[in-house]
Amino acid sequence: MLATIFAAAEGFVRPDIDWHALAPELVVLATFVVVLLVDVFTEEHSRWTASSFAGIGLLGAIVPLLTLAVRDGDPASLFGGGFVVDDFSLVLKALFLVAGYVTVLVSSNQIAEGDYHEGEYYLLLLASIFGMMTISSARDLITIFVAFEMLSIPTYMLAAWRKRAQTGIEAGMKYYLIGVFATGVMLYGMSLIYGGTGSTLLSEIGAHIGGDFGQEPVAVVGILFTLVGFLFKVSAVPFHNWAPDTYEGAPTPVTAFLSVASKSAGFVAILQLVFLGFFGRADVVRPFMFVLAVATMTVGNMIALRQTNIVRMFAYSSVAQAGFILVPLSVIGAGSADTADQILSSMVMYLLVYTVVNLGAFAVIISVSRRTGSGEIASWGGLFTYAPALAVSMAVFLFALGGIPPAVGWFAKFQLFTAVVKADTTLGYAAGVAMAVNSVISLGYYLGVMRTMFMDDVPDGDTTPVRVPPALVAAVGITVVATLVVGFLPGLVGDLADHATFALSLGE
Amino acid sequence: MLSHAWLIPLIPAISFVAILAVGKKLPRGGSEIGIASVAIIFVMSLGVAAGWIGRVNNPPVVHHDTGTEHVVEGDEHGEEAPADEHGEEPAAEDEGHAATAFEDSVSFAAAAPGSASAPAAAEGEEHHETPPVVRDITWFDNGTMQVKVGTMIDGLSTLMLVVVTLISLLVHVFSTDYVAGDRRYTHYFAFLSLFTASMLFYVVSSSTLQMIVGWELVGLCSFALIGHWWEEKPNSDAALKAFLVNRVGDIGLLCGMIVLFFAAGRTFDIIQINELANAGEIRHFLLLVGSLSLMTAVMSKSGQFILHTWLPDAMAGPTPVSALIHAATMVVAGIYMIARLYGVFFNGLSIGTSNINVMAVVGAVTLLFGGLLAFVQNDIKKVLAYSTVSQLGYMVMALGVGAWTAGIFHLFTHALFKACLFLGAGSLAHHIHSFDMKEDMGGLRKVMPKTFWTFMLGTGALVAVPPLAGFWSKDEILAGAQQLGGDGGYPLMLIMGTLGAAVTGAYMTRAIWYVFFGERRGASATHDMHENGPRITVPLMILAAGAVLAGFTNIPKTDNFALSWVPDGWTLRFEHFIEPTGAYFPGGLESFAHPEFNLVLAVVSTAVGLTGVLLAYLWYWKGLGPHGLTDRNRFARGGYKILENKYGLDVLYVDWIAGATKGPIAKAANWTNQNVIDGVVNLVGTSVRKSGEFVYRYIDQGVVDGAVNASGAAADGSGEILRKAQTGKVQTYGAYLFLGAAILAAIFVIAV
Amino acid sequence: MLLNQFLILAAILFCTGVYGVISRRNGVLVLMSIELILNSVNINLVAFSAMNDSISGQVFALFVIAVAAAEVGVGLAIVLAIFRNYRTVDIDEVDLMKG
Amino acid sequence: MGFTILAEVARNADADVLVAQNVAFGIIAAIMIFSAIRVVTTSNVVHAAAFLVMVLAGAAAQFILLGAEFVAVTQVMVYIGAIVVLFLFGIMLTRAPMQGTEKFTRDNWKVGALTSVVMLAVLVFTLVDGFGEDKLPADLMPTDTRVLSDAIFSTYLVPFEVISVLLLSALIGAIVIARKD
Repeated sequence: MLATIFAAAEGFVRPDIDWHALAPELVVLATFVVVLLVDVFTEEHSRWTASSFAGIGLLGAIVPLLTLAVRDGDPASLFGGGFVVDDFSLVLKALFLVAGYVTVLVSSNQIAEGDYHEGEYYLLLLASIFGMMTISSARDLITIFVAFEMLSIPTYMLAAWRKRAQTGIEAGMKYYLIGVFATGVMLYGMSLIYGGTGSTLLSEIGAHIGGDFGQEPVAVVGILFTLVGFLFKVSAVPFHNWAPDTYEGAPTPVTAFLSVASKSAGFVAILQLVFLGFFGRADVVRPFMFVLAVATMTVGNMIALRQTNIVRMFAYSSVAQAGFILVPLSVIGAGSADTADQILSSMVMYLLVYTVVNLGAFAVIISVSRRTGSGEIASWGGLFTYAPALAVSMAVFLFALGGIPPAVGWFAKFQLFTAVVKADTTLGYAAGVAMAVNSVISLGYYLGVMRTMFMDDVPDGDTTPVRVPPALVAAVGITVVATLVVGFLPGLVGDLADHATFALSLGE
Repeated sequence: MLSHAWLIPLIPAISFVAILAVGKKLPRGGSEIGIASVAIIFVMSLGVAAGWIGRVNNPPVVHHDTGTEHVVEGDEHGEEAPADEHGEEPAAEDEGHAATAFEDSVSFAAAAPGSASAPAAAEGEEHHETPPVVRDITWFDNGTMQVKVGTMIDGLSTLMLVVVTLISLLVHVFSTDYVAGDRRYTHYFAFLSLFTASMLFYVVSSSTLQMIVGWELVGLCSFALIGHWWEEKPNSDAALKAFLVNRVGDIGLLCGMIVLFFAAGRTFDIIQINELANAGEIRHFLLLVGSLSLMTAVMSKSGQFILHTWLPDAMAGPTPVSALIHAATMVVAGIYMIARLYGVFFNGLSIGTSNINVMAVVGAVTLLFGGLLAFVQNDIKKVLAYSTVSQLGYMVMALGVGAWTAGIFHLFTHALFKACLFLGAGSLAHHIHSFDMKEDMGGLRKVMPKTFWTFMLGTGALVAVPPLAGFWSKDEILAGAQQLGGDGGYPLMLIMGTLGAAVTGAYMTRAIWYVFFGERRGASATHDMHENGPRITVPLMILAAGAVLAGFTNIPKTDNFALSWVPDGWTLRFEHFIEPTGAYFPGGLESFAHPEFNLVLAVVSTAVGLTGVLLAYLWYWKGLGPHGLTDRNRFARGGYKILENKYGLDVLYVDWIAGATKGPIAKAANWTNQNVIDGVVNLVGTSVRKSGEFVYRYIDQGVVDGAVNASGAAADGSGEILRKAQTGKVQTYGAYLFLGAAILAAIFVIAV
Repeated sequence: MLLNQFLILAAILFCTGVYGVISRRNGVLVLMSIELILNSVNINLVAFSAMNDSISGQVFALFVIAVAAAEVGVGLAIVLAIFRNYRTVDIDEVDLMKG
Repeated sequence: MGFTILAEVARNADADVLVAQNVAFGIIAAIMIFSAIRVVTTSNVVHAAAFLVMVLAGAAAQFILLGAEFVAVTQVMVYIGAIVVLFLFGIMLTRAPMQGTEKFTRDNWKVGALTSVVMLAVLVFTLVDGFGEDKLPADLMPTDTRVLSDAIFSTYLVPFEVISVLLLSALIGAIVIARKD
């Protein structure tokens, strides 16, 4: 019926749709609908099925992803170039799906046992993941903006999911308000960019930014304001303040999700904008990112040293980690063309690694807090004596975050270093030094946690073993194995990250 | 065996897992697995050594650019016959065959330098080119670079394999008695295994990236072992301190390795990096930056002044672990890295042509300061720890002046006698659980004779009493400082090294006095002291034997009458087998400069060392304080050359002015003798103590620790200020956001 | 008409909104200030659309309006929940978590 | 409606009309700015909502001046028809005092003022610098709504579909958050 309407519409060109390329998103969307129906048509006591459906759906979406990965031919470019399915987007979609799946795993017990709305929880989670998948293919300001809202708005509500607790709703409120403020700034910037270039397509914007328009101050304001919206998402200083408060107040599985998936989505958008849109003014982006990266690492680490609550400490740690990821952008556009490739692949690599490791750490935190019921680091004392597996897993994650071999983090950091050194610029070396100093500082608090786990006494002397539900065991197991295996064989992920290049060539 | 060296780190790694998995269920708590695995790899290391010796004696044919075949000459005078069939030339083909079966590559990095220069016959020793056996597989390949991991066996790594496995084996055996009944007995052995595995993984590295990983693993394991008794806060503090100080050096390591990576055209291959550095194909500036960065890493890992502070604190760990750390593993990792990447350091720091350079200075300062510090410690383990610092200083200095073989030779001898001393200290403290020499020891020589004698031999070797091991290696280092480098050698290093010998003698004598002589005090008086069982004493005896004999592996080859009777086949065996040949080592086929034996120097340095012993002997055995002036006068008369000179002056004074005013001047001379010279002697004695204490209290504990603490506090403080900015009010956050965006935009609009 | 007259009007609205979101205590008033910001963006977009003779700006503005509706819905729900928990809509007093 | 006629008149004449357009713009802009400032300063919540309506309506009028009629209509329907009503519900449900008794401005409003002044300075400087004397096309015709819909249903199909999911999930989530249970 629609077809006849379309046919009747004069001058309307029916878009050519490559259904295969859209399949991963469609699978997630179908899962969304299924979970919605399950939520509507089941009784309260069988709402848990929602989590199973969500998990299966997320894993199922990997199938079309794989078929797309092995598909021959050029990357699919749909809707006039606004939606591109290239290797970059495939790698990141896989990342989001896996992160989403692990989030479902760590959520299932927490959400089922707490006084939460269960079905809607997974619904919003799926909606957010849907947004993330869309944003990794989006090559158009409007699509980026809408996908960005798609992934953000559900997380605002998820952050407020502990709505009966004052801190719970406070977390949601802060996240929401800062998010909307940042959206405002971002939109203003986007409007300036659109105004100057007359297009919302990143490829065309890239061409204009590289041309005359790019040299005007208004373009600089446009670029910076646009990036602010995403820098808020990755919690870069000075747009980071929401993170600790929200992380502390939100349900811990949501915190895990925010600290990895949501943050990665922010980075994905930044990468796309910077590489495809704003590459022509790399000379502006470089110092800007340098300032932010150094400030973010330093501030995050400094405050993290002072934290006594583990979730809050991890919040600042993830602020600092965001700073690390930003570091290579401080040499963007410098050096040769393969420097740009190196920057891109090192950042993607770090995102992959960081996502797995941080999710694992949060899975442990959730497992432990089921027992201790407290977020204070002191309550972790002597964890090793009664939950050795959890303590050792946590140690692995902490090592990975601190960049100590053989856990995978060292390799990721090494890649970042290589990227900045390769560019051979003063700013790059300065950023490298700042990064090195900061990675030492960060050990201060990572090792502090280790010391508590291994060396302190059990606070209440209660050393009955921790009972960890199977879903959490799976989450910890998957992440810890990934952390170690990739740590020993970094080539596994290195390849993936190397292939994660944009279909569009850089700097056009 | 040479190309199967990868098994050597693997076995203890497996043992680590096995002990963790099943150790608790075994009758001996997993220690049997550890000992068995280390014994196996020790035997395997001997096999590697035999193979290597065979390979040096019958080097594989190397084709040079000119196409001429290098004539293979068997060295008939080999100390040990090539026992292992794998090591010989045909084995190369075997290995190649095995390698293809594994689908990886075996390359004998056939160093073929452009020059087909004939081996220079310096010192009469021919240097055949014996390429190292490299076997590696691609670890990962990320498009722009290919990183390999594998084993590289040459003399240096062979030596390290033997030393590490030997010490580790003895430490394992020793530990079964020493930590018996410990509640983390199984964990302890598991980590010993892992520690050994990491160190072995590190020493067989074929790429710098692998070295980084091994280096970090070693640090990690030492962290776990130093903090073995973490229940006591100082122990866990010490572990953390060790770890954090080492991380400072790790930045240097990372920076240095990355610089080298790019400087050498994107490669991690050790041989390639060295070859390029030697061939002058890397800009000198880059080499300098690289070697300075790596030097930071060495300073932290090998406890060089000013990053040595963690090392004495690391005594908090169980004593066998200290022995392992100090003799064979952790701290020599830095020395090993210098030796391994010697092409970089040698060219980067211009070692061959300068009279002073960073590495030599760091080493020299460390050896003197370390020794002074050892002088004021009351804890026997801390004496030994500072002694290690000082001895590592010797090694770094040796490498810094270009005496590669001497440095590594000292590493080898030091490993034996220092392990002996540490285990001896463990043996002493096994019953009383105290290491305080002043409070809890004394007069132990009668009750623990085996410990006493082995300790004495270890001390003798450390103090460089001829002909014990330390004498030979220290003498070679000093000869290196005298003769190598640019014109005039390294005079400053020579002086400081010689002074260091005196200090060494003094502090060890003092330690011996407190521990073995005098009255039994404190815990040792109240305890029923008796000699320990064979699991403790036998390792001690083996190590003591090593401390006596190890020096003979590198008897200098000289025409000097003192040693000219030694047959050629017995001299310089160590240098012959251990020192690398080929383009990846400075000098390449051309002979690398070696110092010659210098009898005067040997005698003088030994005399200086023994003077230290004597001074301390007189100081402690004969006592001070209440004795009258004449006593001290005799003390002065007995020992000091400087005093004799004074007397000479005295005589001169008297003779010159004899005829004129005999009386008053003679009285004055006498007064001078009584007061000034005694004063000088006193001053020397006390000022050594004072400066030691000063350095310890103010520089070591004050400045360095203070700086560490202050930077920590500064970080904390700024953290606190930044934390205040987190007001909890969302609109304040909003203000930061908008203001941040506006100000950044303003700055960039104006500036860009 | 000059392009800039619209743009500067939008800039003034934007900055007024910024002042509002930072300075107002009442949650609902903060949400209203956010609407000012979003509206200024819309004016920009439509003005540029006219200037560049391209349709994308208007499409963009429509999407912004739709998203704004969703955001206000969520925002009001959160303000309502705040009111339930704290018995006030003064978001300045919602500062349990800090530091 | 009045604005539409005004704009129509403005378009049909030449030079004089340009003046008329500018006059219209000036009047509307003045009203908008005044209302916007009242929105952020008034101490009566309902008045604030009313002033917000003025701003939103003014924006719609500007859209018409710019020839974007469909956007203007949407603006009126969505903003004034839905969002402002939501605000009024919000005001009632939170039982916010209508005026006076409560402080409506934070103590550190000066920070806000500073921020907005700095921001305004930056923006105005760059806008004047960037778009200086650029004139809008004199013959601005109302945009054909069909062109708009064609664009949405072809080029911007993905965001359109995404936003439908977005509205649905925002709806569901908002209900969960706001529900009293």
